[in-house]
Amino acid sequence: MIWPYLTHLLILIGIYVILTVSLNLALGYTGLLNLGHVAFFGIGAYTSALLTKAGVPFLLAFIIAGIFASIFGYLLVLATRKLKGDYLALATLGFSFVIYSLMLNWTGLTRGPLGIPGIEKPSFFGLTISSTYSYLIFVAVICILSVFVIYRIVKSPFGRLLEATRDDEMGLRVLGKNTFKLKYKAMMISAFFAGIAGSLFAHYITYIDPSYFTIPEIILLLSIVIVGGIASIKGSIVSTFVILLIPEALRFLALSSSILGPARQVIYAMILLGILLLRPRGIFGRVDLE
Amino acid sequence: MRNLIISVLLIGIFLIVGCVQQPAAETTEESVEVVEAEVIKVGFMGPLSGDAASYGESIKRGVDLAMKEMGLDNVELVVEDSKCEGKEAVTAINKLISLDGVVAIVGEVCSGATLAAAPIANENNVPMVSPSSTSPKVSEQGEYTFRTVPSDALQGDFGANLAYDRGYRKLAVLYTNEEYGLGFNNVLTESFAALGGEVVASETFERGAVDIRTQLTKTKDAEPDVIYIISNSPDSTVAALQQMTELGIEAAIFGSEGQKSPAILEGAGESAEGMVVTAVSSGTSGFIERHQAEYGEAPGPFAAQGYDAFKAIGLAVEQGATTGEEIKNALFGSDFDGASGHIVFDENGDVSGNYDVFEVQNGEFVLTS
Amino acid sequence: MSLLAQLTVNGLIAGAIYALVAAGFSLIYSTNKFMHFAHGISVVVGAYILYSLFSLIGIPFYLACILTLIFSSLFGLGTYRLMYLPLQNKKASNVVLLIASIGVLILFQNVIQLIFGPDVKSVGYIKVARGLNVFGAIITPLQIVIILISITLFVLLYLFMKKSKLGRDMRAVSDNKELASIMGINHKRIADYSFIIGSFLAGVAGILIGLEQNLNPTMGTILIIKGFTGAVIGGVGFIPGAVLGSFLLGLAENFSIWFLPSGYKDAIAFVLLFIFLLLKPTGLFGINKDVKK
Amino acid sequence: MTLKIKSIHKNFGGIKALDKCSLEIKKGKITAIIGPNGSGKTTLFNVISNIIKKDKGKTYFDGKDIARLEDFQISRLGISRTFQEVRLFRNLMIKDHLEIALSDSDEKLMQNLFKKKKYDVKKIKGILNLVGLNKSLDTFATDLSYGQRKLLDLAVAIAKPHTLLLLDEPVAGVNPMLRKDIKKILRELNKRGETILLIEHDMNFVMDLAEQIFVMDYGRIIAEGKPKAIQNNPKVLEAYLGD
Repeated sequence: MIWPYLTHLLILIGIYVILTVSLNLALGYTGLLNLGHVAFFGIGAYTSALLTKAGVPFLLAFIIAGIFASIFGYLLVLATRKLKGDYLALATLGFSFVIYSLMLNWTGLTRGPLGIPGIEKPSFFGLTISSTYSYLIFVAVICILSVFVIYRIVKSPFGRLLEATRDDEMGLRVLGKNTFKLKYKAMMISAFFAGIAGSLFAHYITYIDPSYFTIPEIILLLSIVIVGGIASIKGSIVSTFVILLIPEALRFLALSSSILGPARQVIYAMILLGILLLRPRGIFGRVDLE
Repeated sequence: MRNLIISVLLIGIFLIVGCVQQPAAETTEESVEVVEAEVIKVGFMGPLSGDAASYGESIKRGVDLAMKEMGLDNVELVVEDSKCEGKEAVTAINKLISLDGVVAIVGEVCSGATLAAAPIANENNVPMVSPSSTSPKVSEQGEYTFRTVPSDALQGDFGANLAYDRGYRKLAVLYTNEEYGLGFNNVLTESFAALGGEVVASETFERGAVDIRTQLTKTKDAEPDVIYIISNSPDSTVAALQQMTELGIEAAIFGSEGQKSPAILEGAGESAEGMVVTAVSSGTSGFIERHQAEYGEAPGPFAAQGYDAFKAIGLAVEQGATTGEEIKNALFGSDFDGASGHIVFDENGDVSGNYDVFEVQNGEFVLTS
Repeated sequence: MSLLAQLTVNGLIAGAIYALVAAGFSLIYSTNKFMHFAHGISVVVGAYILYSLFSLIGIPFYLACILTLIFSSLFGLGTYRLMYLPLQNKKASNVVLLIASIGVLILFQNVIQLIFGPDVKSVGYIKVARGLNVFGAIITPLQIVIILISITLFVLLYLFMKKSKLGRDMRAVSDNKELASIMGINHKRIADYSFIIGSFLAGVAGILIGLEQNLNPTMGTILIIKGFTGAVIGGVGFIPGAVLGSFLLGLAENFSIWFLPSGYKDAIAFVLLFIFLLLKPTGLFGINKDVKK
Repeated sequence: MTLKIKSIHKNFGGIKALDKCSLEIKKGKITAIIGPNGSGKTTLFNVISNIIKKDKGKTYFDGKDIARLEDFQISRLGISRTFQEVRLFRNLMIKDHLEIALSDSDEKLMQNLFKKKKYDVKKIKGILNLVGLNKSLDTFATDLSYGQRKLLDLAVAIAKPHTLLLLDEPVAGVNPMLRKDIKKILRELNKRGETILLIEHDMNFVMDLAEQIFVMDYGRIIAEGKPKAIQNNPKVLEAYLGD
């Protein structure tokens, strides 16, 4: 009777693979140290939830969620155009907090801390994805498509220019390339996939509130990409499995319930630090940022 | 090329897992159920780490006491830490239902987490009895969602009447900016206004915030005669009470039952003196004595409700219910005197709201009415 | 009670607390060029050590304070030597060090919860009493002490960075590590000192915050986020700037939620951070180095 | 192709990096700018390619005012340049460097989405032979020696479609043997009609290579003319040997 639990985990992993691979496109391949990826995830989730609540058919809401997130992706790159490195990271972190506070306080639109319960299951072309197994297949298809598209982008001449932007932006500009356009395109693609991952998440969990899209989530996404190895799609996929399954494995550790909670967190932190010490560039990492 | 093969391979197992066991699962489910009939597993889901951990532990003590007293040898408790967060609660409930095969669950503690987990409880016909999720929204989550704590819709109204009857006309509210705080605040302010009182201020703060000075300055400026604190974060409540003393705010202080916790008394000291707390019954004197005997301290917040949540399930099991559905039906029929008062579930799985009023007198919660 | 005065005082109190955290963080960041998020937990460790020495064991207060400062300095040095140095030796990038520092934060936050439990603890050296009325605003003696200490911290840090040899060496290392080592400055030793002094400041913050507020294991995260926001606003290159940036942050937060709903309090800090980074990425006083393309 | 600069001013804080600088580059000639360190040579290059915004003055390329263009737009007009310290793409191979320099479009996402990375191997090999860098196309830039990195830097500048080549100290820190090769390469390029403007502070490297020399000191052009005239111009000696 392990399948439902495993299916649930695989659905979450599928959604997080889309999130981390798309984050890697911006962070690992283009060198944009983006701590605001979770804001696109949240924007996608809320857009999709609110649109379907307003009667918009699921597929339309799903695509709009991605597009809406990628518009914010463009705005973020436009606003932080002059920044790089740590300063860009700080600005994007500021951006994700601003989005979080809007979700929390704009009660008129998002019901604020009350969140949005009862988000319906996706239905398109007459079939409704109700059981968790069919949802798994739906997520798997979207996940494979997303990873394939990002993989193609990275292996294309356009992807080569992204890597050049990461390694030496000035050196590339002098070769006549508009690196600003390259950066916002990369960020828009990355944000688009985060947006549709948000929609998949909202319609699976059926209840979202702002607390899903704040600090712990930012840390989780960043750790997965760094542990997996920047600029390595395989690294992000494998590390999503590793980082999400460790806490699950810890559930089976026989701990007395009084120390259960903190003890698991201690073990999780130690494993994370251990991996970093063993592979500072990440499991499959071969690229260093600066 | 190698990378592509590996990544597609890794994701490919989704498909296999997705398709392969779909038909298979239907057939094996019944057979597994029969084998495990002897040991009945009951799940516990609540925050055991993070800033709401003190509630989780206090409820857990109530549940353990009930289990010990009922002495059901064929019931096993499976504990999961869901950190009062929606995503954790969904993962925990999935694990409890499908992996441990629990047939009933005590949890979750926080309203937000209960709302996230409720659809899965209903989908799998596993009744969920929450000892402390008081958000009015929980009543609409289907027939498998119960709670042994009255909805805020009732306590908000009760608190408003209590303040009004004691002659206060200018109310200020200070609440945590999340599900519990906002839900309670909406009901409280509505009822107080309906009674003819005036709501002069309604300030909010982030769970865990410890600098509430400016919110209190705004509140003091509005010159309320009573301030109602609604918070499920003990650290913030202690900070608010101390800063009220520092700012010399004279108004009377009321608190929702989240404030009835020994940790707050210990942290705030004299600043909590005179605070009136409307709380769900913290347990009959018998329960309090037995809790004192067992743990050497008075019951913490929602401990009595945790006790009753488990007891309701335990009684259903004693009457021979083994599957989730049978327990659910038995729960609708439960009618017993629990630690927090008489337990009868209405059609939404809610219990009627009987509240006690406590007042902090020289460092202790004293029952006043 | 004049409103304006009370708001200013609230802002100064909040700012002073952020400044205590920001000062140490900024010192470590500008010398080592990565964000030592675990600085937040050094503050909490300091506070809990004071609590155990003074409230549990009963050592006289001032002796307990001295021991706390020593312990928290060693804690910071230990984090550097056991975690960051090995990673730096393996050429780990700053992002990896950032994740490692978050890992240390999570690790010790939960170790403290294992040892002391999740409940609120209070040092209880100073009784909570009605504040004094200063120019129409209410402020407690301890809060005045905290503000004064933060201001002296600004002056000390300014003198330390400008006048002392160690301070100048630190500025040299932060400006160009290779160049500094050519000129005979052993940058590892300088990094050691930066962690010792930075964590000493965390100890000071731990003691004062421990007295002012109650302790709980999870308070480190909020403190470090506000502290580093203040440090960035003040300009991370100019360490004393962190103190001024934190005061500005405290004042902005308290004044803004006067007319905005109080739910936006944390948002204000980050909107400020965002605007500062766009308009003046080096902060108020920072040096314009390697920020632009 | 003509490059004309009229009375450029640029100060950093108090220092006058460029002070009323004017010069003109003639098509098909090798022109050199020499002068002691810190005389403003590199700043002049950065002003021409608009990496640094000038305070006052005009810059014209083919008669067009290029002051308001972005650096990549100026590059697209046909100005290819190198930097004082070699700038290469740390994690990319030699063939990637040259392929990026060769093609101008590549930024278009949609058409490129399903195209594999293609390499015009013939052209790349041609350029590599020209600069005498015979390393496998798949070597990473970081695995090259300093001299080889200088050659790759030169190759990339040549590969980029251009009508003017700006070289910032092409032989700085290079061993004498390689210096001769680079001189031969520059002569070969010039023979093919390329216009080269180079910065160098090594006097004799420049003397028998450049047809036109400008001498800079403290941000000002203090002398201009044929190599011979420059060699015995008192002001030049004074600037170099220090007064």
